[in-house]
Amino acid sequence: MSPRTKTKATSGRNDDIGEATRLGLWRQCLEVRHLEKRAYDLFLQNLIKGTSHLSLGQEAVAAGFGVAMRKDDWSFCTYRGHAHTLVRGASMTGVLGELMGRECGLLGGKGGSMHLTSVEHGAMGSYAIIGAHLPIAIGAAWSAQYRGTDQVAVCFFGDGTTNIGAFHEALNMATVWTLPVVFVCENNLYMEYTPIGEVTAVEHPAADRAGAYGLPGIIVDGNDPDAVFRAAREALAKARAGEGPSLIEAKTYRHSGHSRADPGKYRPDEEVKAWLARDPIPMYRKRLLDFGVKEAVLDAIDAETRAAVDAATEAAKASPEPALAVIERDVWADGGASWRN
Amino acid sequence: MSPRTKTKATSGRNDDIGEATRLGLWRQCLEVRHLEKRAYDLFLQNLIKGTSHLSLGQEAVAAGFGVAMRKDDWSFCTYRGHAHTLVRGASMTGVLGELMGRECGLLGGKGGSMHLTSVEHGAMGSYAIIGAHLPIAIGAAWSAQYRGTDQVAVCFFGDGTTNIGAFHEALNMATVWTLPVVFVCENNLYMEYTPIGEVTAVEHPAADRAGAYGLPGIIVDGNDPDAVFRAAREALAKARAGEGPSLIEAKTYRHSGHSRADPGKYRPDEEVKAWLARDPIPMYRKRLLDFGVKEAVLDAIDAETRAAVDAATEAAKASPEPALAVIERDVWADGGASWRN
Amino acid sequence: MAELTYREAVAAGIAQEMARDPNVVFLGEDVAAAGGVFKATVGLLEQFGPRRVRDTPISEQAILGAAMGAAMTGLRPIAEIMFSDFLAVCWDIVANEIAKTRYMTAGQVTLPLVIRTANGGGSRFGAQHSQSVENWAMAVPGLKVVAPSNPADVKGLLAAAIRDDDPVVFFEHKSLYAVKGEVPDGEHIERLGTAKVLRDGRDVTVLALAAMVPKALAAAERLAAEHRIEATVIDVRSLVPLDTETILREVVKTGRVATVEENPRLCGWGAEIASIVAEECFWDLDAPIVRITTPHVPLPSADNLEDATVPTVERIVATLRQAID
Amino acid sequence: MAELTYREAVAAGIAQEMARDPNVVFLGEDVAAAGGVFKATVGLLEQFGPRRVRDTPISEQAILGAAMGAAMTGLRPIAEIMFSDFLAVCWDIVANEIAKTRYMTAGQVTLPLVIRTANGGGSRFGAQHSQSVENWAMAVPGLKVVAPSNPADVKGLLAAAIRDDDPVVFFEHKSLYAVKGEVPDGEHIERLGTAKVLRDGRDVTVLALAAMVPKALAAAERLAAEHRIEATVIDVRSLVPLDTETILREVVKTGRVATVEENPRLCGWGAEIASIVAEECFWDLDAPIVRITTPHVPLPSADNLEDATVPTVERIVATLRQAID
Ligand SMILES: Cc1ncc(C[n+]2csc(CCOP(=O)(O)OP(=O)(O)O)c2C)c(N)n1
Ligand SMILES: Cc1ncc(C[n+]2csc(CCOP(=O)(O)OP(=O)(O)O)c2C)c(N)n1
Ligand SMILES: [Mg+2]
Ligand SMILES: [Mg+2]
Repeated sequence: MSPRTKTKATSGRNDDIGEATRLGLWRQCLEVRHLEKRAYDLFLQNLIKGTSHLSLGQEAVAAGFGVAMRKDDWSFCTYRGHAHTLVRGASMTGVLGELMGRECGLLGGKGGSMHLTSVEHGAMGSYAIIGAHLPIAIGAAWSAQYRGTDQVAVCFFGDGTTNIGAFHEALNMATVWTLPVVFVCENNLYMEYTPIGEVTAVEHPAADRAGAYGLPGIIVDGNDPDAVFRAAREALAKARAGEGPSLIEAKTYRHSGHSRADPGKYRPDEEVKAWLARDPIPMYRKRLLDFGVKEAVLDAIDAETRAAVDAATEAAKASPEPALAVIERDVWADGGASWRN
Repeated sequence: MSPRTKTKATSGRNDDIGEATRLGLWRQCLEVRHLEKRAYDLFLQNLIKGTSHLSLGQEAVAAGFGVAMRKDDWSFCTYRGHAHTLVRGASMTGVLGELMGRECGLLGGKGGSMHLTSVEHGAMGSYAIIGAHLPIAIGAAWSAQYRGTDQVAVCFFGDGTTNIGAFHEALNMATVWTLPVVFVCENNLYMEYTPIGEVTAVEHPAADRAGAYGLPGIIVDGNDPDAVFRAAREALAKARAGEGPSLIEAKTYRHSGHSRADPGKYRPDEEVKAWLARDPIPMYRKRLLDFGVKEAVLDAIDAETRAAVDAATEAAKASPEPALAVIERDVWADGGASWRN
Repeated sequence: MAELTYREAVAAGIAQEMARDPNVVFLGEDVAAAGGVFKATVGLLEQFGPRRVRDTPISEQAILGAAMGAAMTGLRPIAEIMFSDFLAVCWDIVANEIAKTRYMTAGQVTLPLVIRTANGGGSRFGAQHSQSVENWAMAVPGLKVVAPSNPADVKGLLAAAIRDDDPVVFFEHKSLYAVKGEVPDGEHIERLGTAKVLRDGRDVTVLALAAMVPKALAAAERLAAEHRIEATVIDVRSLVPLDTETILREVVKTGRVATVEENPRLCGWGAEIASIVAEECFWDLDAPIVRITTPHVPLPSADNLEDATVPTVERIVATLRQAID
Repeated sequence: MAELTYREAVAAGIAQEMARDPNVVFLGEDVAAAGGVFKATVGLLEQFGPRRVRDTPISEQAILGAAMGAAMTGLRPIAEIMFSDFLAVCWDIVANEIAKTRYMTAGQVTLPLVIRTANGGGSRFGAQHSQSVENWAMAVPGLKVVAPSNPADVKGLLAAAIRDDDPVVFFEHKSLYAVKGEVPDGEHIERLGTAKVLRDGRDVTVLALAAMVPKALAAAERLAAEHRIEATVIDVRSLVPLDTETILREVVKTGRVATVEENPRLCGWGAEIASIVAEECFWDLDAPIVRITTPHVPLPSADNLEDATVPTVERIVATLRQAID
């Protein structure tokens, strides 16, 4: 099985992607970058409790899909899902508020960092138990197929997730039912602290398994927004055309530890250094400059996204704690929680 | 992924298999055949209640492994496990008695047809929930590896089982830990009533997935005891040599329905006819005759196994129902069932 | 009124709702072409076609995941898990995903879906195909739990479950599939969360579920005929929501209560009801609360063993006589 | 006596048994090189090497399957399931295989294994990483169920679980990992199936488990100091086997009983105990049985919400005051 690598050379400002789309990618990368950094700061200030799993370093994957997806497509992601939720258009205040356990949070403080959801933006949930959302995503795809819309479900997960049973069941059924779903494995080389290579029978945990589901093995450079965007565009088109699922492995790296408290010390220094040198944000900035985009344009977007994060931070801080009454709300569709009459 | 087919032509009476071993294969095929037919008769006589899943037509798989395995190897099988339990040496009376719910049953009437186990013969259990015993088999293999014995665990399952999560988890971990385990998929083309091809993303449900676990795809003719024996011998040797797991897909067909009440009407007549023409027992008989084995020798073994089944039937019929006292026995290792003091 | 078997009532309930609402879809292993291994869904494929009635691989997580994903995007799926024992292979989807998602998302997600499954013993299938696990589902906040005892309730409660906007785990009892009963003609729908008083007595209130209901009724007849003990018998029908109103009212009337449970003893549904009664009707009770359950063991397979393990009419009679003496 | 944290006591208990018995092996996700995500197994890899202390893929079914297969062939595995919520992804192996195999095989198979898992709330992790599911395990015949409340019990009960020839699900409480306590020097082993009376009172018997034990004790102190109510507090420690001898003896002494449960209400362990008390101590009770539980909802994540959902000292005090008035 030789996975085919999808990083076609980019040609220039007005190629198949074009400047406007690239600025969108740039903006989404920055939104994620700045928001995640802020989340980390707020955690250090003890304003974010619980856990949180940042996408620093992995921004290009969320952005590439975020820009390629249609508004009415659906996304499903993991506990490491701030990025994927944001790129669908969810409010920064809602995201930060939820991390801080405030009333303004996307989930009113009931879900927390690992469960960000914004149904109105098609962000159909962040799932904290490894693997579960892959079968759930195929259900959304089935629903689109059944109703004859051409919506697509996109499902993001990590390299470690490829070793759990639900991965296998979902991939098989997606092919058998020719479902419009795109599975995106963000291979950041590690589970929590264990290198994926130590616990996986194949080199490319997703791509080398694609054949087991009748799919081509696709690997993209997950640090290159253009590469991800192109792969996303192709897979989405395939799904929309009724040609079934895709499985894409995006190679990337997280800059910080697995979760809030983890300094990531288990990773060799040279490895970290090599990947920091491939930080998607300066790399993409350089490409855009090379293509002739004005520095001022890039910096303005940078400034705007920083300001947006600042404003969201203030709004979230100003939001009160949730009212205790919500504890017994919304177990059921009638809004309540009673299990007896 | 092109699975390699392992059905080397057999050369003759004294080739790498030899007559003595072949007579062993012949005997095991007949033991299974006659016992399974008897089980069916007893079911029609209402002496076997519950369900039962026969291996009629699939005898060669159990026999090929039964002869190739060492006494101290371990086998794990499914609800369709009478054959696999018998070939390890478990008593026919114990098997029939268990099917009939008698005290003489292998499990004293507590397990039933779907759970035949004979630990003293290395028959480590029949598992009735799809997939579970694949991870369990890797545990036995791990134990052999840990203790430095060269025992091997062999795990039998059906084509339908390749689509459940536990399959994936077990195969991956077996390779990662280089465990001495042989996975044997008996592809009889059907789940219960649904053709495997309708619900599987690849043509060969096991072999086409082997690559996803770093293993070669192996397909054997599951109706040819010699072919199965050779594949078994090779995989067992590999495992014993510390070279890790194998996944073998044996193509075969069940002559009867899925379970007791199923007439198997969902299968096309021509398909059934074609496979009945490849019935492993007359085919193997012909091969042995062609090799110059005397008919009388083959018939004597046939008569002996029939007589053994008759004797076991009588013994099981004569055995009483289990005493009710066993209901509250053997939940715990102390022999009891109490959950309080 | 037509006479239907319990299994025919399953198909009738599904058909009624599929005919009514094009968003109702049905999936499971061997449910379409084969009509289900218990033949409870025969005819649905023919009536509604392969787009709405779908066979799946042996992939219970994918089945329930698909149901959940479809429910959250506008469909009303019914998923079959062939035996309730197999809920264990997809318990994460049931207990962690389906049950919790509405709450975690503060109501953003609605999950109108039904998980149908064959529950209970009596078929000599052994410990992995005979469990009564209604208490597993009851223990998980976010699931509604229903277990009908007769064909009319199968149809009416299944229809109600399909129309309900919350996830419902619908336990059909294997040993009842062949039982016949009158089912109202035309559209039939019951109300979830309602128990039913089947027999009125002054001496003791007996609470039963699913296959224990006919046994409790038979025991009540015997107690009346042979021991002049008059039992009220309640078919609990729904564990979540629980009709405590009916239950507590009847318990107070008799001052004595017994549960008849097929689930193994520890943390069975009867324990929960007993604790409610012991807290809320303490001063109305004239005698200890009695639980008649399968002992806390896996279910053995031999005829005589299985029959003696699950509560029998004899055991119910004997236990109640002793409790009332 | 050395002072250890609850998490250090985990490693100490495992180390004690691994040093003693070469058949004890340990596997789980991130348990070896990283010492566990809760740092409860730090040092074991260094002390016992990678042959005995093994990191696994994210494959919970494979982890517990491997433990079961190893146990049935002579090893004594300890398997970690990182969060108890994840038991749902391998519930088939737990509830259908590990729990039932000895019984189904009429004792041919012995399964000396321990499943360690981090249970309970208090960490703002949200509904999928905070559950108390000790009642799930209690409901399954064939599993022993232990949940220690302090470092000494962690070490002693874990050692006992490892030496026990039956499968034990060992619930460690996340919010207790940092708690310190005296642990006896040298070999320390407790007896499974024994509750412990931690405080003696005449007015009410309070039954608590794991993280609810310190809360029940704090509540008892407040009740004594502020309301002259004297509570007996029992650390139940083991749900299966259940030390009904100690529990019923103490309940009879006070005539009043309350459970403090972190599991959500329905079918919690307290329901089972309430039903036992209501059946066996009916005539000794002076007041209704009271259950203080997490309400029957998934656990919310925000600080104030989570704190108010799980039983608090205030709620225990208020409920007991009202019950005793
Ligand atoms: C079933 C299950 N097992 C274990 C965990 C604990 N866990 C959370 S994240 C994680 C690592 C996941 O690795 P990967 O899939 O590569 O995603 P990444 O965190 O690298 O994005 C683990 C083991 C879990 N949440 N669910
Ligand atoms: C988890 C689970 N799902 C469904 C079943 C019901 N079931 C029993 S046998 C069977 C078909 C299995 O097909 P296959 O693996 O091909 O084995 P075969 O019966 O053909 O030998 C099914 C679906 C089960 N026992 N366990
Ligand atoms: Mg990763
Ligand atoms: Mg098959």
